[in-house]
Amino acid sequence: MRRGGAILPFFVTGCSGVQTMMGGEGAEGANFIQLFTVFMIVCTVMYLIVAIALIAAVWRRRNAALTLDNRRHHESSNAVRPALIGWTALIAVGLIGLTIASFFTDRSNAANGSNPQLSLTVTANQWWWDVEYSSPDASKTVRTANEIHLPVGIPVEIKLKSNDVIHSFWIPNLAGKQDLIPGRETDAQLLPRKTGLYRGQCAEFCGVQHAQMALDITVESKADFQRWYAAQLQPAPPPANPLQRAGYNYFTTRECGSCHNISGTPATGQVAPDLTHFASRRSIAAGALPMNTGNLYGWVADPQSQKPGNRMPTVGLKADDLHALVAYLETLK
Amino acid sequence: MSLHPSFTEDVSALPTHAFSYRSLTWWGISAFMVIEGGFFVLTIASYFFLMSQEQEWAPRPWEPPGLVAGTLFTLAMLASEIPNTMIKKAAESYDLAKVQKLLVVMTGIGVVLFVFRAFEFNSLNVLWTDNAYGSIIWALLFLHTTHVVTDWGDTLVLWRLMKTPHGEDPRRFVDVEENALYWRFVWLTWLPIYALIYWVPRFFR
Amino acid sequence: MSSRFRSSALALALVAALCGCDREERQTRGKPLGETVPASASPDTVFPGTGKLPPLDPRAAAYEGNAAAISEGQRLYNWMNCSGCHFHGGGGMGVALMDGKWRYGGRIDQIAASIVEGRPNGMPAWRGKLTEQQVWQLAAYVRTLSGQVRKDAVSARADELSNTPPQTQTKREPLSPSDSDQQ
Amino acid sequence: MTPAERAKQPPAKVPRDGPDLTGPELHEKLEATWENPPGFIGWLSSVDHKDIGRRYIVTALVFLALAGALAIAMRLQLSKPDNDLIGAARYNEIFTMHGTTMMFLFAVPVMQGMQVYLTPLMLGTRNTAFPRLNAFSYWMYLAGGALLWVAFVLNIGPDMGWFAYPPLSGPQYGVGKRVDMWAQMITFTEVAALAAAVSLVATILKQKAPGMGLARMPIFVWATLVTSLMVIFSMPSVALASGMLLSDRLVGTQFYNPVERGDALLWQHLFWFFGHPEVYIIFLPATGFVSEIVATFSRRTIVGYPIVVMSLVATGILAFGLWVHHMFATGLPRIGYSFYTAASMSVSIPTGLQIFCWIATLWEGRPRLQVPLLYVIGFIFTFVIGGLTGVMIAAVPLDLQLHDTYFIVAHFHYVLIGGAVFPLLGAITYWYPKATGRLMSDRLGKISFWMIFLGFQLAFFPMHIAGINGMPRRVYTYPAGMGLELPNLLSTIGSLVVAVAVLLFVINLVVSLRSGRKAEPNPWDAASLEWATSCAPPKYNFPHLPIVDSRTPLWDAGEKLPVVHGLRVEDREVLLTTVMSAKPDLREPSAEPSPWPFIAALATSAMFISSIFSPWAVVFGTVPVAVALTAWFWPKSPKPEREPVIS
Repeated sequence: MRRGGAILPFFVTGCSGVQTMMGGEGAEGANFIQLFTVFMIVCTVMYLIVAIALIAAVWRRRNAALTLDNRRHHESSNAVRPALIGWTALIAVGLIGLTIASFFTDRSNAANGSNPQLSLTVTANQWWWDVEYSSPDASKTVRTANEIHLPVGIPVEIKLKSNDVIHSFWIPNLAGKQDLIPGRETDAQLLPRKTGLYRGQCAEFCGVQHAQMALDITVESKADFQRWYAAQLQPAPPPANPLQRAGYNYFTTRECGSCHNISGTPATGQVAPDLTHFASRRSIAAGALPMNTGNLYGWVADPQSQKPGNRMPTVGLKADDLHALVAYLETLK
Repeated sequence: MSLHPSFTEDVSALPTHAFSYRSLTWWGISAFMVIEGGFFVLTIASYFFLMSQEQEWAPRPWEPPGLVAGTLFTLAMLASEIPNTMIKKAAESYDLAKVQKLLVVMTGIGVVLFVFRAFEFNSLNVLWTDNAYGSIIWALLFLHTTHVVTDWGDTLVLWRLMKTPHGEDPRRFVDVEENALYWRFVWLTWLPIYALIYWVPRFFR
Repeated sequence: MSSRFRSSALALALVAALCGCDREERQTRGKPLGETVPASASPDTVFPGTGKLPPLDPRAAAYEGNAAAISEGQRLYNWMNCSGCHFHGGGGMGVALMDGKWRYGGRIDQIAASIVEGRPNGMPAWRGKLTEQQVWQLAAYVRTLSGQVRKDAVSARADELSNTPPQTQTKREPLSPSDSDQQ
Repeated sequence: MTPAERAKQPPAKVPRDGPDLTGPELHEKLEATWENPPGFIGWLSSVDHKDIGRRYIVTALVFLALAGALAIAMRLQLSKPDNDLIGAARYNEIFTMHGTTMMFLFAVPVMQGMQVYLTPLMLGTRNTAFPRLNAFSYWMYLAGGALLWVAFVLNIGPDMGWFAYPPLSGPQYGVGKRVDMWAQMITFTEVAALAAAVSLVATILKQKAPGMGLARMPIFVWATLVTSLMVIFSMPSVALASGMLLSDRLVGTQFYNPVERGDALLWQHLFWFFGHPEVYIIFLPATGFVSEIVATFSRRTIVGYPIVVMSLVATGILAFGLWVHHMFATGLPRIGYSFYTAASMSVSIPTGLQIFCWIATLWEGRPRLQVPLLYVIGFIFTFVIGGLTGVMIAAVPLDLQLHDTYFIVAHFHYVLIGGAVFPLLGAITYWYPKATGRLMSDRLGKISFWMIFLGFQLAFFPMHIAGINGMPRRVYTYPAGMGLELPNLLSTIGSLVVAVAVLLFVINLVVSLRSGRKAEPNPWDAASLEWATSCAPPKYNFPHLPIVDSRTPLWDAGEKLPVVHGLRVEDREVLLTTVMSAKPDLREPSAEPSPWPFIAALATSAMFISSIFSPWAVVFGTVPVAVALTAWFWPKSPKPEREPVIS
């Protein structure tokens, strides 16, 4: 889908591709590349005209006499008027053409979202994403955080809300952005066309940790998606060994459970990310750290040095409790 | 000076003051009226923007503002245009004694208006902290009050000024005339605000 | 302007910067700590009429009147559902927090102790459920409900239903510890 | 004698300029009338537009340096991924201060400073229409800037971005006094900008040289008129928005609280209704600079004067219809998208026409490649890129991707630095001899031009790529492995080059003050009236006020400049002319120096600043303000009308 790539090799150098406008893995993202290419061509032509005219104008009489011609300082040659008319016409035609191209792209984008077959709600918080796959059947509702799984080729409608300040929902590989505004409900339509792992990020400044408010997107086959969904519906597995049990006890009776929820346990906090299947995610703390044991230790021990200013306090865990908690959290696949 | 002057036109016979748009300060006052009018227009735009968020206006259970004080204020405001026009005329004919007398009248009218205005704040039936409706109603009334206060202060100062030997200076009559112009602005802007504070909340619920 | 004027202005600015305002500084670094009760405040010491109060806990200084701490406390007040009983300070199931009457003491460390220990008749103990920092932040916020804190550290309202007069206008209620008998 | 009789009196017999009173004798008398009172108080009391303009420009350049230093700090933090040179909270303060300072304390004031300095000279008058208002404007600006920066130094500087979107800037999430400091700084700068704009509009409409009808005004004056009117129409919007924000934060109004039926988007509408014209308030004076410089250095009048003027006016009007394009991502009705797109793009038509006229002027003329013209050429090369990326982001489908990314950062730096700062640097070089009497070093000027031009491209072009590779704005760090390392490193290097170049420019400014080549009255052989008086101009600007009968008076005058005579020399007096055709109409007194504007500014500052802490300050604070204003407007003691007759 990298149609723009042929024309704009410069723009795609060095892209690893998880968070780029030049990905085009979604219908709207692909439309963007097409339209952007059209604009680039037109704008480049216009720029070259201006640049060449400017260079020629300065170069033309570089050796002319340096005196002011008092009699004729206001006269212009006959070429100015036709050139002006031509230039105006060129701008007008160019702008009309670009507006029309933009109009049709917009129509195409609007059509993408006309018939959604999957609906989810993303609620932004300082600085993480609360994700809920709603279903008329309450027992089929899945709640997760900082990750979205989407089946390929299926139009999705995402309802967007905010619990605090204005954020912006942006997965450049799939589509343009849409703000999440407290007191309003907005929505975004996605039509992913290619399986893959992408990254989204908050695009509206939302406070101290705006830079680390990302979102992992997995576009997968429909079968994979359904497998994932079924797994998400399960409650968290019970702890299997004494260490995990100690972590479970700490989590459910102490500070952690005041804010976090783990389905199937007494931890029912609703103000922080749902951790029921935490260990199956790709990252910790809204994309701040890749998911691995080392980062998990670092995060749980002192979240404030990993992502200063975020809402998770540094508890000051004893080493035993830390080991136990991490061991338990890693079971939450 | 690089070029030698060639004396082409003598301007010493030109007058040193004039009324209306020939005067420099008229342009300054007009510009400030445009600025403040801009404030009012934008506040009114915000009013309608916030109104569009509500199903009814004033939103229940809030009652629309009581009419008495606001209407009295409006009537007094309209009546004040009579002495205001007289003062403008008197200034344009350099009638110092009349200007001095009418400035006292205008200052007195201002005091009456303040009394009505105080009761207006008391009759809004909503606090600025209650909701956005209350906030914008208070904002409109507050904004307009600042204008009444400003022009009243100006009138007061002019009244004192015209009693000094400065009152003999023809240029001061231009000041008086422009003060009268500003007062027109103050009461003209009040009329839409009166409708927005007192009547629109009655019609849209 | 003389250079002396400029250098003295610079010196002033430096002095100002050195003794600067950290009352708005966000404290992001949590301090690792053990089991914590604000040390000086236990039910014995805060109960009215039992003698002199111990000196104020030194940790209070970092929270009392600190805008960032108060703001965090305000959020925790909602997050931990304090409003479920105390409402927005007006009281309901729980006691009113905006009237300056304190059965267990109205100093920030005394309030912190009340949060940690819990109190009879329904106030749960938050020991171990909140970190010490969070408790202090909550206590700092609770103090603002009765206007005990400087007005430039509080905000007029939160983005919620308007149910109290703006905090910036809250009158400072005199602290009166001994009204408990009447309640 | 009644006032009515007094008004009809024939002109008093007092000393007047004319054939009988000219040359050194006139100079001595006018100098005595127009000079500042002695000492520090006299310095504070100055109402000379040249003093005020100079103060504006110097102060704005200091703020440029401060905000530039912050830019360097940000670039160092972003030079590599996951850098921890500057923490998140501090970085947010820094970018907020950078944007706020550049927009409110550098760009608009420096343009107004240039306008205040140049407009009366270009119009051939002695001072601005409201000199005391102008002085007040400067002191308010200084106080607002000082408030913001003192707050920053004291660690209570704003941290929510220069756009201050609630709820982030609101009472719940904008913790402490940070946002209040920002919002009150807005009030200060709005008052300052509005005051200066009012004075400029009245000056332009009423104090043109006799014969200088609207169609003969220099294009820079046209640009000043349009931008001043834009200030008048747009600034109330942000002042209202920030007033509502302050009242939300301080007295608990609910304007932006969605739970109480307020709306966060109300802020965005009001802010951008100001914010978009703001861009043109910065850019249009720059087009004025460019038009003047192009004409002078091509040694011919500008091609298509009416087209350039109409373009200015059209841009000024269109600018008020475009604010929505800052809000495409907020979920506006889709039905309007194409309309917004077309409207936003249409503003490129007048700009395209202006660029045509400048190039045509160069084509038709005989360009001299001196430093001011180099900046203009650099401006066209750079600005057109910014304009074209502007066309891209006018298209909704493109903007929804590009919005709030580094692509936008690149776009508006191309527009604002390329479009406004380059012409400004050219203009400073161009008018420096007028203000100081000496020319800037040409060699140093060329070196710093090339360094700024190339350094700028290196700093900002890679930001387009960073944006396309998915880098959002206003992030203090970014992860490795997303293709962001190289563009960011190049940007950092480029920004350092620009910093060194700007330093060279400043060195040039300072050194030339002492050792630059002495300037003739008209060192560039230019055509407009400011070059008719000496470099630097005397306090009274012109010994005799010139008469104009073409757009290029100095090129058409020949050996002798036609002037009017008969103005008082022992009292400050200016000549008023009619609005459209500039016929002499009145001689009005011009304000004397006074410390009251300064005192009024102090009183107003005290009221504004204390209102952050108590709303009652609005009530009690008005008393000293009213006292100061009364003293300011109280006329000086009436002099006896009849003075000794001079022979």
